[in-house]
Amino acid sequence: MIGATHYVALSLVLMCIGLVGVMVRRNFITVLMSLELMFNAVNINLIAFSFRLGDLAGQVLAIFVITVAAAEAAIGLGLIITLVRLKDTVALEEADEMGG
Amino acid sequence: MTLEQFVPFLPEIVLATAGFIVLLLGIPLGRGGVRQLSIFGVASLMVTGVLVWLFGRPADGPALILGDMLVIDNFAVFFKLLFLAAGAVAIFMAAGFLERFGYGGGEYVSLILFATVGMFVMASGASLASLYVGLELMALSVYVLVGYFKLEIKSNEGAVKYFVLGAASSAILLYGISLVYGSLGTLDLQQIRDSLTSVPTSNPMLVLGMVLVCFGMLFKVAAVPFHVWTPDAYEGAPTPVTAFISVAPKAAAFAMFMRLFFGAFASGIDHWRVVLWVASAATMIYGNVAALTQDNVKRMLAYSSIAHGGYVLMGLVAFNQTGAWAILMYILVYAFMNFGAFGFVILLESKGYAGEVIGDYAGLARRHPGAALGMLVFMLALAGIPPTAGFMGKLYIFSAAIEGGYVLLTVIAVIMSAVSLYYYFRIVVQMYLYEGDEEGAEPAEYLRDRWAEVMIAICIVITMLIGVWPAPVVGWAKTAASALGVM
Amino acid sequence: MDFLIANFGAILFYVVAAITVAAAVAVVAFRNPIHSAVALLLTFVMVAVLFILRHAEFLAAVQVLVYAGGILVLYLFVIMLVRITDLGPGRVFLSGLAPLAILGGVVLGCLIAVGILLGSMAAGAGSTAAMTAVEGEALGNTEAVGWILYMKYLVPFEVVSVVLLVAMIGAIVFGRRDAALAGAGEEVEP
Amino acid sequence: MKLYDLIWLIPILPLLGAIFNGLVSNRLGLSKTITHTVALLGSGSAWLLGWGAIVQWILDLGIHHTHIVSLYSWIQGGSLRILDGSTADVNIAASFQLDAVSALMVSFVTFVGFLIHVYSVGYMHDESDRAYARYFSYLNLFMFSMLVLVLGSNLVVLFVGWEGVGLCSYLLIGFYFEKDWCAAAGKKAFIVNRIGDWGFLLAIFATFMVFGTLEFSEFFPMAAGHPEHYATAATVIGLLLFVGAIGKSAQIPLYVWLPDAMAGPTPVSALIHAATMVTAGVYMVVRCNVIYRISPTAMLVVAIVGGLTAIVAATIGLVQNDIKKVLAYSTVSQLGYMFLGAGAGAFVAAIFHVLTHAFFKACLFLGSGSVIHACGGEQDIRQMGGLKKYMPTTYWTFLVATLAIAGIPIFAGFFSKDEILAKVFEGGAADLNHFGSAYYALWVLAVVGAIMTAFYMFRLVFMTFHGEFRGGEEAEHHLHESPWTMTMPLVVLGVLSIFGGLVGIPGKLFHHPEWNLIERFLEPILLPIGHAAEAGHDVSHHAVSLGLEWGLVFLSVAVASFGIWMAYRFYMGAEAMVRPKRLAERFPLAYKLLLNKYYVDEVYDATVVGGTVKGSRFLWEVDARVVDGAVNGTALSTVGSSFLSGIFDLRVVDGAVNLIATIYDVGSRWFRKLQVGFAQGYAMVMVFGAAILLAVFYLFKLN
Amino acid sequence: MMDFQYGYLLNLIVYLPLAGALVMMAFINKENSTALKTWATLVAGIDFVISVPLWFLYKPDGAEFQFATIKEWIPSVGVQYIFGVDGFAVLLILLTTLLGFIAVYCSFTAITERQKEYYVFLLLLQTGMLGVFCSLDFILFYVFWEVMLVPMYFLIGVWGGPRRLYAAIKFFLYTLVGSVLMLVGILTLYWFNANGLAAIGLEGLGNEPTFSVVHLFTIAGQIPPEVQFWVFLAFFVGFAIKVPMFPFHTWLPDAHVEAPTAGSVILAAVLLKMGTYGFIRFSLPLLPHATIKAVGWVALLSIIAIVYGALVAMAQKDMKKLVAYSSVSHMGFVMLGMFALNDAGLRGSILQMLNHGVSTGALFLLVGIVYERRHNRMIAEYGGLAKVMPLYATFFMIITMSSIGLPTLNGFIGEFTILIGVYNHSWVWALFAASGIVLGAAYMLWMYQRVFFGELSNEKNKDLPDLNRREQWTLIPLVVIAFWIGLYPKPFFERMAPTVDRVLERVAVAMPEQAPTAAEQVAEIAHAPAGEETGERGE
Repeated sequence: MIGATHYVALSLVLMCIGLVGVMVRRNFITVLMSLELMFNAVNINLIAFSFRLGDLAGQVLAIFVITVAAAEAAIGLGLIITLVRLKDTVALEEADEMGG
Repeated sequence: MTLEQFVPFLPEIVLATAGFIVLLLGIPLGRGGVRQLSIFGVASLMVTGVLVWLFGRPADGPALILGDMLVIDNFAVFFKLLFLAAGAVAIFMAAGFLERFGYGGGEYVSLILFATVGMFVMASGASLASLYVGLELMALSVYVLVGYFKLEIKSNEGAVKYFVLGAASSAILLYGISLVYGSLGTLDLQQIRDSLTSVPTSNPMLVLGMVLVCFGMLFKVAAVPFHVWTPDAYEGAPTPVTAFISVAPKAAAFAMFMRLFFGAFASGIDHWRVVLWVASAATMIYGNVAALTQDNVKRMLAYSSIAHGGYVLMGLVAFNQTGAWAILMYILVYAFMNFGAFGFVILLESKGYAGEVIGDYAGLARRHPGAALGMLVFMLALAGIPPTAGFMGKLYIFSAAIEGGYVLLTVIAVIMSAVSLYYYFRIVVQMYLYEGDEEGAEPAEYLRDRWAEVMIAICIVITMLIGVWPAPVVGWAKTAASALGVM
Repeated sequence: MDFLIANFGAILFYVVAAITVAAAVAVVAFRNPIHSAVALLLTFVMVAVLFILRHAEFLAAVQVLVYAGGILVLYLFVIMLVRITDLGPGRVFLSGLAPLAILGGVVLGCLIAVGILLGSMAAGAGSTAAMTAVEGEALGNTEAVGWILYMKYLVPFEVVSVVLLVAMIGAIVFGRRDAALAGAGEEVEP
Repeated sequence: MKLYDLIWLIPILPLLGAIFNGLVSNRLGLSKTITHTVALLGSGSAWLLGWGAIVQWILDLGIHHTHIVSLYSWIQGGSLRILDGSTADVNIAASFQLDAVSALMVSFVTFVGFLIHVYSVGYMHDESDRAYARYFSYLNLFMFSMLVLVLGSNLVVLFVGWEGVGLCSYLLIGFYFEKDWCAAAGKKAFIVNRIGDWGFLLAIFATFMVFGTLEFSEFFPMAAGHPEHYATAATVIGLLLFVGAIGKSAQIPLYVWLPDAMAGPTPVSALIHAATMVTAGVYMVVRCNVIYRISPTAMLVVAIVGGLTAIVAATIGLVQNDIKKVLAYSTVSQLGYMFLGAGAGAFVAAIFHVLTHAFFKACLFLGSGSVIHACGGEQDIRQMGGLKKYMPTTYWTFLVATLAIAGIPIFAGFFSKDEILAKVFEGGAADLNHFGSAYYALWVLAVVGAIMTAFYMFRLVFMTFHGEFRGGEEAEHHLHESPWTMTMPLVVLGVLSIFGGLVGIPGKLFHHPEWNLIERFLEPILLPIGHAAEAGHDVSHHAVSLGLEWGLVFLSVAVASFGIWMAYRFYMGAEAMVRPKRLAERFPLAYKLLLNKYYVDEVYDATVVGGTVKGSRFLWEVDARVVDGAVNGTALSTVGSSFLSGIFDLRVVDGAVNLIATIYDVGSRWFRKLQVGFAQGYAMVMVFGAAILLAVFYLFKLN
Repeated sequence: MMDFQYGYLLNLIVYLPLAGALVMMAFINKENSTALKTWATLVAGIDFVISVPLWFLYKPDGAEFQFATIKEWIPSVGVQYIFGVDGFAVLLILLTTLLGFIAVYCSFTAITERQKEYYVFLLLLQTGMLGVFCSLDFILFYVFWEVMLVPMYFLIGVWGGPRRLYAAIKFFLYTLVGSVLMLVGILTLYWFNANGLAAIGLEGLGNEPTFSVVHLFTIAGQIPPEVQFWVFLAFFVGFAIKVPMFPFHTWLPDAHVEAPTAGSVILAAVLLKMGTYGFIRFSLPLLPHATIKAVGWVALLSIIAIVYGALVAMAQKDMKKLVAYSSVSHMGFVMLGMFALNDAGLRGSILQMLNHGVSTGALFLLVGIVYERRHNRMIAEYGGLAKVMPLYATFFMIITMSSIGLPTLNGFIGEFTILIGVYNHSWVWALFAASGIVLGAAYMLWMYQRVFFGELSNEKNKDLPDLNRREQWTLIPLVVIAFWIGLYPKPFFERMAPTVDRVLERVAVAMPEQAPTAAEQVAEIAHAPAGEETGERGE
């Protein structure tokens, strides 16, 4: 019988993939995609739980998450555009003016 | 759901609307009319303030409104007023700065207003859902604000870093929320609190959820090890924004932090206290020590604000009534002294990020004694030297920690606050002990700007006032904190 | 055969899950962002399927619409816009960091997993009961969600709308080319 | 109003003089006349008042009455729990007391002091006005201190004077401060004295701890009342006090400062370093005779130190060629005799010797002063000779004084010194405190010392006044007798050196003990100890038969004459100066040893002084490096991690003065390395940080 | 326990300099140096004048704390504004006001640039120091305690010598570290008196929380020894750094050497007393058990300080450094006398504080005078000064003598009283401590000899002008006091006696045999306006 546990495990895997993606990719766009993966992972969790608990709050929250994710995507892409304008690159780690 | 129910929600509505209007006004005005927009923005903030005062305050005890999404209590009021003040200061301080750098004011002001709305929700959210969206609203606005000087590489870079890390961390936060939801079946803080008293908090998944939420919050308050975004975001952001985000979002984050951990997750304290203890100690040490060798004032203040976050966390670790109101007190004090300090950075900063290096302050006492004196006051306050407000803030935090019995933590804290004096005084040394005419020194010119100066003056007055006569503020903080009903 | 029927749900789940994970990995692994985008699309869809498996049809719809329909298109547009798709051979990953990063991710994952597994073990018994209880009726249907969304979660909903507004502003701020500003910008360009 | 109620005024009068000369004439540079008038007024009035007071005291109250004048309560140290468990108030009064011994001291201190003031008028006349004023203010100040010392009615007031005279001697030795060695000598004197004072202070504390009071009139009776009860305490106190005395009265091992002290003007040497200050130690021991008498050990120590000093100083004196150095060592040696006497229980004799010594030694110094004056500052007797015909007065007075010190009968020195020798011998004979043999040994030493005394004193006389002048032509022209202001005191003192001794005729030799005025006069200060201890007293009477006593007398006369004869053989007539050379050649080592004063100074410099200075330098290094470093080192804990980064060593090697800053600096930079500068890096920091936090969390949660 | 008569007096004394400074900031043009000097002198002078009445109005047989003021300050946390002084504090206040005045007066010609700031800081410093001696509420005390640091920092940092930056920050950091730890101690006491410390399971007394020292005195007896130990440690670091005691003294030489004359004077004369004041006012009465436990160690450190300080002083080539190290030695005496924990010892140590203030203050003035003429402090640079500057030499001699404890001068009374007390406690200590007197004479006289005696070798010194009238007047008061204390210390002893007795009573709590009686005494002392809302619950 497939329980919440399976879903949670899956979402955890997705989460980690997303996290690793954020860390290893140089291309800002792909990094953004990885972020989306992480949000999806969360959503899987929420849905699984809401189903298990027979409670809709989870789903509602998931909707918010999706929306927010969309908004973040928009801003992120905007940032990419400026980055490209200023430095003519989409390589995230080349934004390293500051540090230390 | 009747219309009357929305009355307490009025402030948020007004603010959002005002933000929208400013945005629209801003489009035709383009780069001009910053001042007018600022006045409009601040006016709307004031109106909101009045509304908060009229409808925001609970008639009798905390009240849940609008489907238990928001709670109306003194705690929220305290923070809301703080946010409003912060917003106003940020807008007024920015006006001259934006003009100097040739950026339009419309988006800026509206973003500040929207961010304020988000923080309102964070401060008064009664459900994980509302808290989360509030958080995101605030965060997104701030991302944009940080990147607002889109032609400055640093600005953009700061925004990028802040954004990427912020998004990741909010995912973590959400993950935590989902776990909590999964194990308790509700998003409403009140219910969470109640069920936590019944459900054994030993449930690892639940506790893990709390811890992940805690991580998310720690990111927002820039606590080690989630502080990494801070220095770059602060340094990169336009200075008024830096001032704003170093104060308001941080305060909002702490407000949410307290809502969650003094309110909903209170009975889980024994599980996550250790995390906070470590984070707090690490933050204080890291922030202060790393700040010692910073030559860029904005960056130094960034580290210093990390460190201050650490002090505030002590209040959470202590987890007692004193801690609760001490945090409020500290945040309030910190808001004004930090704003003041950044105010001078703003006044000294001209295009090309001149005026950010410590050397730029050389001999300020000679050329502008008033300014130097003001800066001195803020440096002392940040270092926690009486009779400034900074000391009063620290006093209560430390007091709370001692009451909690966390002597070691307190000792770390006091030692570190002594250390912090060193880097704050590096600026003082430049201002007073150097003449500014040594070879190789080209001190930045001090660009007069009435509005900013008035704001700074207000900050000075408040900083000194609280330092000398803190009783009333302490009173408010206590009433506000009591709304949380910690033990 | 009977086995298949008996455990259809399970099998389906495993298959879908496998595809999801594979797609996700592909997103991270593909060199060309466009390919990654396609893989991402696959992931979204699969997640939507999982939603359906958990009786969240409405959400599944939203997922497909917003993500696949909205966000992904946005991505593709940007990719085209910036025209810098391929960072060139060997410059896909932060080669230096990659192993460390994976290690970190895995470690963190495991740490979290520990918690969750322990947790679900602890709460396992009760949950199955709850699930079976809600098994029957049509849960997660659009109207139910809509109802609760507008009755209870109105405030967050409103706020989210503002969030979108802010996103829009962000897009404006970052996207707008401003000749004058550019002029102003040149001065600061080193 | 009786004069003896005004004894507090006796010190004050010179003080006024000092203040006037110091503040007014020195600042304004008033003429010498005014200066020395004031000075003489100061000391003279003190003299008159002193004698008047004493006379009235004797007449009205009698010598058995100790008259105490308490001015005001000075130090209120609160109450302390003392040894016997009771609590006593530390309440020290500024009070003065007039009794036999202080009367005696006052009488001759004021008198000799006055004479020397007079003398100085002549001696110092070619100093500049200011220097002149300074000199006299110092001199008056000294009178003040000395009188406080002798009049003080408790240990603390005594200590005030004690330190005061130390200060004045410091100032006066360093009077010619332009000369480095004078200044150095002054400093040396003060510091060596301070070492003594260290003992004195501890003695005071011990006394209070034991008796709960510091007033002589209170704790002497207590001690005398229960000798056996206080015996141990008395030993401690007595020895500590004696440490003070050693310093002040230049006894072994602290005598080194006195010869150097001759750097000061000669009158000063006469007054301070011969007549008065250096005898303060003796005075103190006599004053505290009760303490010593109930503590045999202390007494023996006093005797031994005294005896050794007497002989050692005498030997050194044999070969010195600086006229004042010779006198200095003879002073040391004479002081040794005094202590020897005191140590043998002859307190009266000791004081008696102080008195006579004051006369003849002052006379000698003043004489030498007038010689030096005549020879234009020349002090080497090898450059003198035959001065007899140029300065007869000086010569005769000098000769008289020499005879006195040599111990020729009817001269003052004879009586006192003989008294001491006799008492020491009796001490041996009576097996005093069962240390008989020790006292015999000391007696032998003393006798040998007497020979030497006679020898080197006459050596001095012969080489200075007889034979041919060896100072060269043009020096010879300047030779002249000194002005009356200088000769007058000489004469007076000379006379006193002859007849001064008559106050202490050893009457018992003629079955007339009452003839010995001084013994009768001082008798009251020798409180009877308990009841058994009369023994100590009786001994001196019956232990030695009369015949033997006479024998001793003759012996000492013989001894003295022998010494004189030797000196004559060596330094007069045909073979003058030849024999000594021959002797020196025969015993080169011994000669060098003596000539260099046993190298004691060198040894001290090498060990004590050098040691201290080196030690302090070393400590300073330590302070600069280690202590500072250690304190700063605590910062290590803050950033111990930073040891890993090589920067750290580099910094330390740099030897940055401010280690703490360095360490924080390093730590700071190390921390900043976390701030790698690009987003993914930050993400990793966060992830790992989170992992660590989680791990910590689990660790704490699982237990 | 408190007497509110003339309460306004203290406030006046404390805040007058502050007001003066503000006025100066606001109204006096920074170019107009005469006006600045006159005003500063005026303010400081008046402050001294109005502080003199304390000397006469203080009633030795009266309440423990007189001229008291009590106002609510931060009621919700039990922070009160409590002013009040006992004889001990009165003496220190007079010392402060006098030396404050002298400090202003002595800098007329020494300070030539940025005079306005300079005098402002001097006056602020004045307020800070006076406040410390007046405050009877821990927070109030702490506020003043730290306020003091800032002006001092600037005095050293702006007008100091070549290494001033380093010296200033070192001074500030050292003292700050000490005081923040002290704050921890204070808070521990505070919570012990109230709810207790949760996590370490320390039960509190459940009293109304208060920082009022007068109240905390009443509960001193009930603090468990182990708590006392830690609190004592915290206090100790704070105060010992200020004193400074042996291992913590390294900031002193730097600060002294770099500071301008007035700075050194204030530093030596008053700031160092803060530490010892703290010990006597807080550590001893509040933490009797810990105190008695600590006696041995403190005594050891003090003796080391005495000998060590003297020896290091001997090695110095720089006059100011020498004097600085001599302070270390002298303060060692003060600490030793204090921890003899008996009447004489405490009285002596209090008196010695004043003496050290007077003598060392004067010494720094004197060094500053030649420094101002030659801009050089190296002993080697001088020699034979007595010839060109006889008056200067005279003053220097008098002060030297006072600092090496010559009878009839103040130093002797202090050292004598201390040592008799110390001897009473342990003769071994006295043995070592007394050696400090010998060494003291050694290094002071050696310096004196090298500076004033010998050939007038250095050309530059040939025509140094002697003291001018102003310089004389800065020194004369101190000399007069030196003689006054030396000849007639009675009034001083009278005024400090009550303090000493009370301190000893409170320490006696920890001595088993007297415990009950002493406790009762403390209790009945405690009935005071300050204690009223809390005092009763104290027992």
